Amino acid sequence: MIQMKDVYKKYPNGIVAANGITVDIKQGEFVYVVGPSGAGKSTFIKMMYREEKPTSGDIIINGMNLAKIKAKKVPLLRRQIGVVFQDFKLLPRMNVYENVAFALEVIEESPKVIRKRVMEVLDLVGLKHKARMFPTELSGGEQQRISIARSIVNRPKLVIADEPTGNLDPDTSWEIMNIFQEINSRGTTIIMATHNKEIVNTLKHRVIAVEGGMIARDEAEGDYGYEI
Amino acid sequence: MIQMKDVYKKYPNGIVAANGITVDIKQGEFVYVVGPSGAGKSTFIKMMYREEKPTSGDIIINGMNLAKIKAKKVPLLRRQIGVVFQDFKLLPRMNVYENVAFALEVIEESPKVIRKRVMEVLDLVGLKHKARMFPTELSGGEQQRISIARSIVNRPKLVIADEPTGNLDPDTSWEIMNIFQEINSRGTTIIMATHNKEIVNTLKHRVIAVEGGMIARDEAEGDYGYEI
Amino acid sequence: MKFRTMGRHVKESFRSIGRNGWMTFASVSAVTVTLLLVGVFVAIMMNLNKLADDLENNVEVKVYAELIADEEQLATLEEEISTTLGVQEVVYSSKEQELVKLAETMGQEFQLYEQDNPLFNTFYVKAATPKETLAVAARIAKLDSVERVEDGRAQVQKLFSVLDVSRNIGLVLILGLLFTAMFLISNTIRITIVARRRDIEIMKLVGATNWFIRIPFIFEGMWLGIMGAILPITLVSIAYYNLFNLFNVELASTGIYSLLTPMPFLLQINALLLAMGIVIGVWGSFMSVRKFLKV
Amino acid sequence: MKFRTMGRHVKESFRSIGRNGWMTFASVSAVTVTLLLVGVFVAIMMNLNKLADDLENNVEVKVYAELIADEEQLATLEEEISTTLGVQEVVYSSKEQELVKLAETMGQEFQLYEQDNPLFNTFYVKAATPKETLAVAARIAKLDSVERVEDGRAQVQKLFSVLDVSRNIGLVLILGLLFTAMFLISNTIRITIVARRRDIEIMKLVGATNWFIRIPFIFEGMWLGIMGAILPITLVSIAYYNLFNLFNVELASTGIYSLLTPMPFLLQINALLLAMGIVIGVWGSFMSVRKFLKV
Ligand SMILES: Nc1ncnc2c1ncn2[C@@H]1O[C@H](COP(=O)(O)OP(=O)(O)OP(=O)(O)O)[C@@H](O)[C@H]1O
Ligand SMILES: Nc1ncnc2c1ncn2[C@@H]1O[C@H](COP(=O)(O)OP(=O)(O)OP(=O)(O)O)[C@@H](O)[C@H]1O
Ligand SMILES: [Mg+2]
Ligand SMILES: [Mg+2]
Repeated sequence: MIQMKDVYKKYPNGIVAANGITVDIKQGEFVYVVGPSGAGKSTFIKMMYREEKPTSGDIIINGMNLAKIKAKKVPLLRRQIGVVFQDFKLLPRMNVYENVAFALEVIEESPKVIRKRVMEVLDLVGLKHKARMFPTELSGGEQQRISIARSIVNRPKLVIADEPTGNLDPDTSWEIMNIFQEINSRGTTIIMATHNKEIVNTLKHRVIAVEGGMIARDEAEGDYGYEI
Repeated sequence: MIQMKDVYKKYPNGIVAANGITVDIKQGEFVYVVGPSGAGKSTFIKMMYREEKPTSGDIIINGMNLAKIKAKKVPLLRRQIGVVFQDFKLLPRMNVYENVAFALEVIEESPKVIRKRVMEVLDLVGLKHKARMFPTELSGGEQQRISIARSIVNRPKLVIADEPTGNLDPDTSWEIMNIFQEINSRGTTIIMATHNKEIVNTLKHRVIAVEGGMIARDEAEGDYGYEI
Repeated sequence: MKFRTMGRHVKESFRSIGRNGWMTFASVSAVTVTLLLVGVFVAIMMNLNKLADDLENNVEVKVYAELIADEEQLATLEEEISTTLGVQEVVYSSKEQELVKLAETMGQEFQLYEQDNPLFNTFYVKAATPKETLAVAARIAKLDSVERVEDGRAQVQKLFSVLDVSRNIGLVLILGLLFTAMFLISNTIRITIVARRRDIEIMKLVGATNWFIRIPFIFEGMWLGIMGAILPITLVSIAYYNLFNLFNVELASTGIYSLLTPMPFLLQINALLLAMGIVIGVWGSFMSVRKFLKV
Repeated sequence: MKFRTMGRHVKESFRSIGRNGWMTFASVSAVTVTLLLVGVFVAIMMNLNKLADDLENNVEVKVYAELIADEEQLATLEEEISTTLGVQEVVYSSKEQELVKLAETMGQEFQLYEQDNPLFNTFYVKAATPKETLAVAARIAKLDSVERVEDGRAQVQKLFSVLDVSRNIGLVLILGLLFTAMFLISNTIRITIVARRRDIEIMKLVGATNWFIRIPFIFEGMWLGIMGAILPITLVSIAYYNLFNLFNVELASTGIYSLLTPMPFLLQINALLLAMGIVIGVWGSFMSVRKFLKV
């Protein structure tokens, strides 16, 4: 599903955030991306839905080569990927319902389907009762859960989550992990950058450790590592 | 140092985020604030530096009654408190150095002292080499560390941190905790909302658990609780 | 794009108008103030232009009949003048009438010369189009029984060139004003959209196509333009209607000058204001959003 | 506030100008375009006003001397008129000169009346201030050897009222334009500051006082105003200087009309533009920041 080959990313300010990454992720896998702060996890992830373009190297998602894809095709790529952003990226002038519905509106779903699916997914993250509130009226963790709801509402084949439990208490974190487990078991590929050692060590999956823009470790059924 | 009495906070949308909170925190204490997502931790904290005004009840910080304080005095209050915001609140048009320096500029420190202290504190959070970068060029965890640096740069008597390790890997989290321990041992009061069970259970301090806007538990040397 | 999506875009544009409260107000008021300025100046300029036209249309050729011409010859001459190419109107004034006129301006003493009237029987001729005046004068000069033709060549040409210059200046000013108005309005709209650049970026990251993002903004620009045009249209109409009633009677009494009648004129100017509002609103939105779609 | 803090604010305002690139450009160009408009219209209006003044100053009283008055009496009369209160200038024109003038406008036939001239010896009198014309005429009418005084009462009054009305309209237009310009510029500045409301909120949360936040914004507004005034000042100066050289010679040849000379006038208009830029910039920033300081 995802192939990266010799991917190299240098930001305009000179920082090299991906320094020759080669990786192959199969359909249906569940992958943790771990590593210290500033290691390049978010950059690694952002290149998959083309928020960032690699400076060199090939990235092939679902058969599309992101290095060669036309700008017009990018929305089509992004609709196949659900993204939980590290900074949530909720639309401040839309309420919770509209924020989640937006991901379905762009694929021109019928209003009936939209309503049904949005309410379902809001229920799943436990925020159905806050559908009419605006992002500024939510706590940090609630905003994060809206971002999660939006990423899964259009049932994408690939979910990319950047520290989806960073602002959540352990209980809620586990509920979210259960949701991810569930959709993963239905065949969705999940890539999740995380700092949550407990989750990584308990719910065993493939672990990719990024350090200084390079893949330092890539283990199926790995653990978090980095013991103090 | 901090006294709250029957503090009640109802947001304009009708949500009651603090429902009769009475608490007393002494100078030099280290307090964890825990609780599920949306419990009212941030609201509890925001009322201390008057980002939010309580609907009723008294809050006395350092002898100032926040319910009666004049708008003109609020900046003076805030200068005595270092705040790590859950959403960082960095100024996007200022670089890292300027963001941290800002907290010293408002108290009209001399440029020499500013330069020295800012560099010191950036070194402490491990980001001295990124002083000239802008917040948008930083990773989530790096932004969080800048917010931490800014909160302690003017050596306040009270540091309030809202999930200061939410975007940090365990190693970096522990480094930050060491800094907090260090300044706490020098007499600074620290109030820290957190979801990090490991830290709370390892580094024992007073724990205040908030649930549904009320204090559910308040233990000296407590632990995180909420076992799965 | 499915049809219902268009409905969604319209709804979205209304919602956005409501939720961007302050920004909407800023844009609408910029449109309002600018269009009001445009309306007032265009109304004034077009009326000045009308007055200039009236003035120009009032230029006459004075034809002196030969002193020896008798009644019959004068009638023939009048007939010939009125059939001359380019003549619109001929008015006859006998030498007695001329003397009365002269006495009116120069003093009653001239009435004394009634018996020994030194003046000519005169025809006042108006050309169909002011610019033809000189050609008409030349043609008439060739007719029988004409003593002399006074086309006021110097005055006529001077008047025409003055009017042409002022009309051109007026046109340049109006065009400058229109351009300025366009710039200011689209500038304002652009800044409000820049303030929402993050929204646009997020939408793109969630998989929206450029058109999906653009269309609600374009509708929004249209509503802004329409809302901003309401007040100028109302105020200009009311003000012009009242000023017209106040001044036109007096002006019309001169027989030469008149203001543009409200009916077609107000329709034209209001159409201009509305069109400007809409076009700039739509165009301003379109151009501004474009900048941020490259995410 | 310590002195060095002021230095910090100035530095900060410059930095902000640079870093807000697009917003700075939008504000400066709004100021530029608006002030250009103001400059052009004020220049035109003030010159039209000058022309109206010239016209008004050219209103004369025509004094007809009695037919029986001899040379000596005429000299005495001229002397008396010129010492009459409110008289600025007296020009004598004998009846022969008057006939020549008449013949020039009416036709050479009038020369025939040379022997039997029906005209008067005439004095053309100009009042020191145009409004005094009628009073001056009344005073002169009481002098000896005066047959009749023609003050063109109707014409003079009509002219004055027309000029007054148009001057008032001009004033209203200019004021309207100034107001509009103020509104548009401060509106633009306001939106750019709204876009930075989050910055202001954060600064307040970090312990900045209102003045600490406000002062850099005020400086910034000042720079914006100054930068926006540069181009209008340059263009208006160059354009006016050239137009003046182009037209004034021709106009001055009439002996009546002239344009305002560039030297004091351009200084005035440039001072107005600069002052407007600065005042609105500062005021716009001040007012806009105010809204967001209540955190
Ligand atoms: N837009 C950008 N422009 C310039 N440099 C950037 C940008 N984004 C990230 N960087 C730099 O690239 C490096 C990797 O950043 P990245 O966000 O990928 O880290 P991360 O592994 O996600 O860290 P964290 O766990 O703190 O979120 C960092 O050093 C950061 O400063
Ligand atoms: N500005 C606001 N307006 C309206 N409601 C708000 C606002 N801020 C917070 N709330 C509501 O108040 C409740 C408590 O929010 P708060 O941010 O205090 O929670 P929290 O304990 O910090 O949660 P988290 O761990 O997710 O950050 C939430 O239900 C939230 O929806
Ligand atoms: Mg990251
Ligand atoms: Mg919180």
